[in-house]
Amino acid sequence: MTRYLIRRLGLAVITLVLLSMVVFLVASVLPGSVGRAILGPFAEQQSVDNLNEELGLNGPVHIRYLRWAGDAFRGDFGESYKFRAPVMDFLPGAFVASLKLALATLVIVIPLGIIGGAIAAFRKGRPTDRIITIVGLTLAVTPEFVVGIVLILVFAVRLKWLPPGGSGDGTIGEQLKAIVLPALTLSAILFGYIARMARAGTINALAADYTRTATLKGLTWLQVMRRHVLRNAMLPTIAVIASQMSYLLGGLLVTETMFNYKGLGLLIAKAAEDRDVPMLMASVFVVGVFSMIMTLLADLLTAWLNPRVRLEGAE
Amino acid sequence: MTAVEIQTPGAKAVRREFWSQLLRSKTFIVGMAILAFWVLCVVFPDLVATHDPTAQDPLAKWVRPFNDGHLFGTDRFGRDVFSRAIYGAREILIVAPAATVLGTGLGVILGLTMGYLGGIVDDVVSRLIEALISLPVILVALLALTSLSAGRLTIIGVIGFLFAPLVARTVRAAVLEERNLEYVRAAELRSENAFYVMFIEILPNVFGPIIVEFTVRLGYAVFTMAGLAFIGFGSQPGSPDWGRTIFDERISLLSDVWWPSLVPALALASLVVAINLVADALEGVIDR
Amino acid sequence: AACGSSDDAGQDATAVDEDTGNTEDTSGGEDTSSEEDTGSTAAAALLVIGSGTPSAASANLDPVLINDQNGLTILSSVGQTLLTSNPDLSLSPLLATEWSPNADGSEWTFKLNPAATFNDGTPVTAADVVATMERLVDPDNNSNALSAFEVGRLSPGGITAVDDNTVLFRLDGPMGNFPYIVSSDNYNSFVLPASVTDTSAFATANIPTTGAYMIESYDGVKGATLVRNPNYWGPAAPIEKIEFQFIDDLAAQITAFTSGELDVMSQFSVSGGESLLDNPDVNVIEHPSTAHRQIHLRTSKGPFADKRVRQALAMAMDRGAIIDGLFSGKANIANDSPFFDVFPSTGTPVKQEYNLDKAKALMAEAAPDGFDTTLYGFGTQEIPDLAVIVQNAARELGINITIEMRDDYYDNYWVSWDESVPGSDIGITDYGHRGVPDVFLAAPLKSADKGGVWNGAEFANPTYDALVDEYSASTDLQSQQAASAKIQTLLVDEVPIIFPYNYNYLSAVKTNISGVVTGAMGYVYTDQAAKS
Amino acid sequence: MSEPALAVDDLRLAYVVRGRSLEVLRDVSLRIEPGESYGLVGESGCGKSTAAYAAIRYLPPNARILGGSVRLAGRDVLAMGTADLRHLRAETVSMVYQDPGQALNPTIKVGPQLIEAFTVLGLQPDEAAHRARDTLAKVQIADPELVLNRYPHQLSGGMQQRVVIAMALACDPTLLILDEPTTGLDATVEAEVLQLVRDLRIEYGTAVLFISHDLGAIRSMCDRVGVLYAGKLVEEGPADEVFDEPAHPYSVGLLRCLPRHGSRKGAQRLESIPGFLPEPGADLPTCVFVDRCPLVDDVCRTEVPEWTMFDDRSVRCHHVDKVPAIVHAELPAGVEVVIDRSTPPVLELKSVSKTFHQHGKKVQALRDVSLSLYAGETVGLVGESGSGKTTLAHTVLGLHPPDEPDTIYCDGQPLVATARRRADDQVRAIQIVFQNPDSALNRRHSVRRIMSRTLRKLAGIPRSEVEPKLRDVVSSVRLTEQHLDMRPSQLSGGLKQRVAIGRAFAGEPRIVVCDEPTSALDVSVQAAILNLLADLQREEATSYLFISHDLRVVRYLSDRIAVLYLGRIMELGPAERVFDGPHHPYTEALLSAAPSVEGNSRPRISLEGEIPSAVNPPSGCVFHTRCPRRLDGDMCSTIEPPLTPTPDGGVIRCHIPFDQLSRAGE
Ligand SMILES: Nc1ncnc2c1ncn2[C@@H]1O[C@H](COP(=O)(O)OP(=O)(O)OP(=O)(O)O)[C@@H](O)[C@H]1O
Ligand SMILES: Nc1ncnc2c1ncn2[C@@H]1O[C@H](COP(=O)(O)OP(=O)(O)OP(=O)(O)O)[C@@H](O)[C@H]1O
Ligand SMILES: [Mg+2]
Ligand SMILES: [Mg+2]
Repeated sequence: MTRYLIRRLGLAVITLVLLSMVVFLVASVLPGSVGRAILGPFAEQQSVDNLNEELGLNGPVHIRYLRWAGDAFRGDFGESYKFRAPVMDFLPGAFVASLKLALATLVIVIPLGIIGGAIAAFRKGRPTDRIITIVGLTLAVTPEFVVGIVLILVFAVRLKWLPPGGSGDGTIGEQLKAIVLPALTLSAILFGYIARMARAGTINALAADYTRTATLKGLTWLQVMRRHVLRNAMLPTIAVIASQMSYLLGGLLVTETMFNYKGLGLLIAKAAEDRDVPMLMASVFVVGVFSMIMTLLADLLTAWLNPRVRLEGAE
Repeated sequence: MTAVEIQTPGAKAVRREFWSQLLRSKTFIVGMAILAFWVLCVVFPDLVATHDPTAQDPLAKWVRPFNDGHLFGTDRFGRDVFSRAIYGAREILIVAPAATVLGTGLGVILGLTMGYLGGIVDDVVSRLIEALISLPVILVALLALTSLSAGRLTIIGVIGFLFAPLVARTVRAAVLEERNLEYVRAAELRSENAFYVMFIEILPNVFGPIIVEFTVRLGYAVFTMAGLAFIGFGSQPGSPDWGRTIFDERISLLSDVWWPSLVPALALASLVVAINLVADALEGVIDR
Repeated sequence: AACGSSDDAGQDATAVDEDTGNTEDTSGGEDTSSEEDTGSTAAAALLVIGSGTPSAASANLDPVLINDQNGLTILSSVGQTLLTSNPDLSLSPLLATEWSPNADGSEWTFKLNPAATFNDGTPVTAADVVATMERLVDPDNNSNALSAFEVGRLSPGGITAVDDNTVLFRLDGPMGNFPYIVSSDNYNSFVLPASVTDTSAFATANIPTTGAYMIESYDGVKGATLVRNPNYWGPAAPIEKIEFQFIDDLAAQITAFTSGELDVMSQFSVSGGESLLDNPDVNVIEHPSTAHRQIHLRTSKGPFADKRVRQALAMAMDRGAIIDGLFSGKANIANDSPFFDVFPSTGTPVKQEYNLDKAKALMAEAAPDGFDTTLYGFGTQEIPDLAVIVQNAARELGINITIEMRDDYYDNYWVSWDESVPGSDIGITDYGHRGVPDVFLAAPLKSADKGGVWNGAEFANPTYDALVDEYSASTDLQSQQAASAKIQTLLVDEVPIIFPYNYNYLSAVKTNISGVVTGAMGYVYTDQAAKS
Repeated sequence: MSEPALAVDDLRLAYVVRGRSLEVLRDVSLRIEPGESYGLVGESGCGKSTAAYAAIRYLPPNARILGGSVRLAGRDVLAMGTADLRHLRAETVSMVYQDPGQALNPTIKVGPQLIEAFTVLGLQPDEAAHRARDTLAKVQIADPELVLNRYPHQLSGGMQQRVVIAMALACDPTLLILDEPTTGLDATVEAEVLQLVRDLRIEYGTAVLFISHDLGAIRSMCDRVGVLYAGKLVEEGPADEVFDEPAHPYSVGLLRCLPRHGSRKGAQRLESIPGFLPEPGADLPTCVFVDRCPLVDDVCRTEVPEWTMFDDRSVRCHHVDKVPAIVHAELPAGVEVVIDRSTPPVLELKSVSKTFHQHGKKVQALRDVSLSLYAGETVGLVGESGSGKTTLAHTVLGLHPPDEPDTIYCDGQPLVATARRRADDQVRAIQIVFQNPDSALNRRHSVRRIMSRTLRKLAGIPRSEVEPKLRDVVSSVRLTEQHLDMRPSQLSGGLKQRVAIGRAFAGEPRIVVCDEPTSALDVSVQAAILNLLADLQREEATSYLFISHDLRVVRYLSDRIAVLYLGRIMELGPAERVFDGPHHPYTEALLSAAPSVEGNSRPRISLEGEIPSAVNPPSGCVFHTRCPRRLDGDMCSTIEPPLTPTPDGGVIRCHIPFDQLSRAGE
């Protein structure tokens, strides 16, 4: 495991560097005048030019990248053009808010997805299976903005049970209430994928020789499931959940905008709109790093659950 | 001794088997039927639509469905919701497949090269791919679309470019399995060059996963386009494009006017569901 | 001098009100509503206001840079200007009690209210006003008010403190509407202490202000909280705390409002806000405003260089239907000049006619085969919808319009700042409310070298430039109206810009809230707000 | 105690596939008495496994029992409730099947998995743990404690199978079902496992149902055998008798496919059963074997043969009397080719080594292998799994370079290390026939395409002239032109292998490497392929480097044999001598591990321990850790014996002098 860990972490570091390059390159392609975006349409051109000069937007790309990456390495993502304050004043708060939302989503969707998938697997080919699969597929392909607006309409506007999102501040109770609808929206999309994978994993595990061995030992159905099927069925599911992380984080963009939830997604949407390049780079980079870390954690978890990798470092 | 094993076991016509199996699959039939309907709408929208999708009628704002000759009612400009949904298929059904073809093409070339050549090429590109796919597609699309002009070609390029790593990963995995099979050794043993081995020997054998990946990506492309339209990119205001219309009209939901946004949402969902049904059916039939 | 005192201005405005037939529904006068409310509901502690996120320049609420309504909404409870521009376009005293011009209107004297103090208790003096104004007119500060002061003909060094309570503005020339330039119409002109040198971190810097509230906390992303100013020089505000929540998406704001999260929505548009209009739990405050859209048609080159094409397009637009469709009638037809009906100087408006046949005839002469063009704009509020309407109208004339709503509209498709910027043959620009038409007349229409800094139409007409100068120099209403009539006639004929409508300013307040006053600039005055 | 352990009566079973019911067991009846061991043989797909799973009613959801009964220790299995069935499985019957690696849960340690088999009997955890340890000792696991704490993947295949057997024995079952328990295991390990089962059966008195492709294993293991064909039992009787005097034409064919003891390619052709096993569900109204039977006549086509009983045996054939007279179809054909060793060898390996680098470790797959191959000669390569056979083949082919360049010579010229860089004639000179024809042929290309591309690339034939040449190649591997337009998936395994052979021969190679070319094939097909290889060699004077696990096959085809162990040649010599002795102790052990169908199997020489890892091979003689004839003192463990020439021109790597090595021959 140690060797696997070291290798995996080493690769992660390389990926991280590449990620920073990708983000920097894409962000530095942003044309349009940053100065004008900041000063607004009514400012004098001279002031705009001065500001552009002042912000150091005129150097060669690789120098600017190295400077940015070096600072970022020290946890300094520069100053937001928009707020004229360090990006790090905003990023952690937004990150934590998004993290809460992502966690809430996972807390809702993982058990539902896994249980749904497992049930579908046991009932393979029967109506229950069909219903779960079709519901999952339909939810997965309905855009989050459709699901979200329906949820808002029903639970916030009509029933007034829950607030239509919110800033994610306040008491725990308020925070929980505010998070429910956006989390449900994101869950709707992920449910199908997780259930599908859990179903496939369970079907594979059910068909595996070791399950036959367990059954032929005379274990009860429950014992077979608990000790032999579920654990093995979950291995591929974990990987899928991790692979959906990036998708989930992408979903934050629309969902947070719709629910006015003050997380990274909203920060990114705004930053792109304002051409707040430092903020944009930092937040997209953070999203990338976060999804990378989640993939890494999932890999490590899968590895750890899989004794082959844990003990031998085999792939 | 000659005529020993001339007869073949059942002499199955494999290709015919493939199609008959597909045609027997309900998911495939349903999916294809819906797809065919939308393709018809792209090619001959006027056959299906009942109204001019852009004609405004200030006197007929928000006509409820099944009234006044409007199948699904009208929107706030009095435009026919049904006809707009029909015309709205065009943009997405041209752009999404084009983007997917581009992404799949790039991804296949990349995946084949990585999988077959391996070594340092694979290592480097793999890292890059891992970096790229940890960035949500829609975020990068957002960045790229703000940077470049938000035209059709840009969208095709951006989505294609972003799908390439995902396709490449799938293709690479499939190629890794193929590459160790002996027919590849056999080709190498008659000094075939790498290009021949990759594209003539291996490619046809990873076609299954590629087709499945293509359909899955196509679904994602449609979805991504709708998402982009929703955050204000892609098509222009006034265009009947589904994502755009949902974005434009969703606010009327608050006035209890659900049809202008729900109809295109359902149209969108039906298309993505159809694509996924076909993908599922293909996955079940294609030998991996 | 017609504008000698506050009373005069007030009377003028009242006349306007009668002209347009608009009624004041909920707003009322500050003085009357305050007395009823203060006693009854002092206990209610918190008022939650929804507004959009301040733009980049406004992000720190820096009064020098602030350029959008969203930042302004907060500041309207925090800072104060010399005068208040009322919803009816009249002016009332605020930090200044009296104001008067010299004979030709090139010097204006303002008397300050001796009772006014900053929230640290120090009184507001003429020196503070001078410092504030000088900061705004200094070109090095990139102040957002520069263009307003250009129209107001105020230059650096033109402001002097006569004594502690008297400020003298020496203008570069006569300017009849100057008081509006230092009223709340010029939102950058909040008075700050003379000791303040750096305003760039205003939102968090605890800079003393004169308003009923002070900023307690501010987060450029989430919102702000304000607390009651304990040293407020006016009548104490009933509400203890005000919270602003930044919600950009109108749908999100409306749902937050209808589900009870918000007490006040600082502004909403009819398009999308229909559900609020007939909601019994909501008081909709409606003001006439001069906020409007301009559809500029490039006169220098391209298909619209032919006057007949411009006229045809203007005539093809059924403005009555547009107002009904986009605003449920909560807007007024405009006539292709910035002289909206609400402005007293408009006089009898010169109408642009809606005549499709004539439009087609004009097109048949000018461009019988029609043409293709692209309409650019910045896609906020109803602008995309307006674009669609223009597209539809143009189609009748054989003009095939492609719409492009772009975030870089103002960078690249509005005014050709230099040769590298493409500009646009036709584009839609949004303009906020102003109490007087001067800025609208100058910036988008005057020749480039005469101050036409926002001249997307590239309109260059010496006759027009001279007429505007004539208008600006007039200090009495009659001569203003005379100049106005000539300008209107010229613009309705030339049509460099289609002014389709000016729309009413709509705010929504929960029925259990009283005393909230909103202003078309984007103000939300909360000092007399109360909750029951 | 009169109840049979297993009694299957007239069992009919079908699988429902796409609405069609395909019968795969047709009136199967068999009886296994307590303590008896019963072998079930038959070609792949004839229904052996299905019968076994039906016995414990563990059937896939699409299986339908159409009739008959199954009684296990007197209890009707088919009528039982779920709970009873569970108890039955826990207490009365156990099963061991192929691929023990899959049979054990990879994520749980061996301990809990084994202990589970005891707790299910109602034992307390510590008692169960205790019993688990005992049982592991019974299956000859030296350090039970250690094994209990391992994960399955940390054990070798043999150890895994022992654990599975231990698990099966937990309940002291009345019946133990073994479905190909040793497929995939090395011959030496297989021998160990079979011996273990044999010993335990006697100790526990368990009845055994043993299913295997390996007729030798069946003979050595079983009291009685049943021959299954197309879901029907066609012959049954005491194992020795059935094998020695098969009474059904199918049994005869099955046995004659195998190279007989000591038979050689030059002396005798092999026989094969023509045709194919009927598809499941095929309509077989009369004798199931009609289509392939040499004795077929009208009676066979019209009447169902009933059981003919004699002695202790029963046969379903109308012509039992004629069976002994079935003639060997085509007897001696070959003329022994004389190999001319005076000319220079076509292929010469001079101290070839190959080291792989894996996770920073060095894997010595080949070490100082020297070998020469003459025109028309076959050198057989044998050795346990991992001994370096494939590596040697691939190095020769240029699929990966040897450690030192210029150690391999073809016709006296040094071979360029990798195939890509070789000149055309060098590439053409050396070709290969792979083990698995499925993966060796591109499944998306038609036979025509595969062949013509090879002809153009290897034989340099221009596109226009390919067509006639194609016909030659096709007929040389006994295919017809109609096969040209087929894809590999439309061909049977044997036909595919012919295509692969045709491809290898298309460029008229000097040397063809055959890496287990028949181990994926059924025995009857294997025979045909071996014949083909022998014919081609005779016609083209091609040299073979022939790799196989099956020693009988190697012996049949090879002129000389090289025995590899841990990448080193332990012995190289003429086939007869290497097989008959005197030989290296390792060779001796290998030979004794393979049970023979003829029954006269040699005394088994068991090898202790596991094959050492190629990462750090033992010091001295690499074989000393397992050598049954290790010399006293530390000579074997410290000094690597040199390759000593033998009188017959071979070499041997052993400290024991050559003349003393012939012990086994006594
Ligand atoms: N679940 C199933 N559904 C349909 N057909 C099946 C199923 N399982 C097995 N078969 C078919 O039934 C026939 C008998 O299969 P079975 O596994 O019993 O053969 P076998 O003699 O054990 O073969 P092998 O030696 O290859 O293990 C085969 O043709 C097989 O393809
Ligand atoms: N590409 C490789 N990388 C690392 N080690 C390898 C590689 N190929 C083979 N080996 C190792 O080299 C040794 C010899 O393997 P090889 O495949 O030649 O054995 P073999 O005799 O053909 O075995 P089998 O009978 O199982 O086919 C083994 O220890 C194997 O693990
Ligand atoms: Mg079997
Ligand atoms: Mg091998």
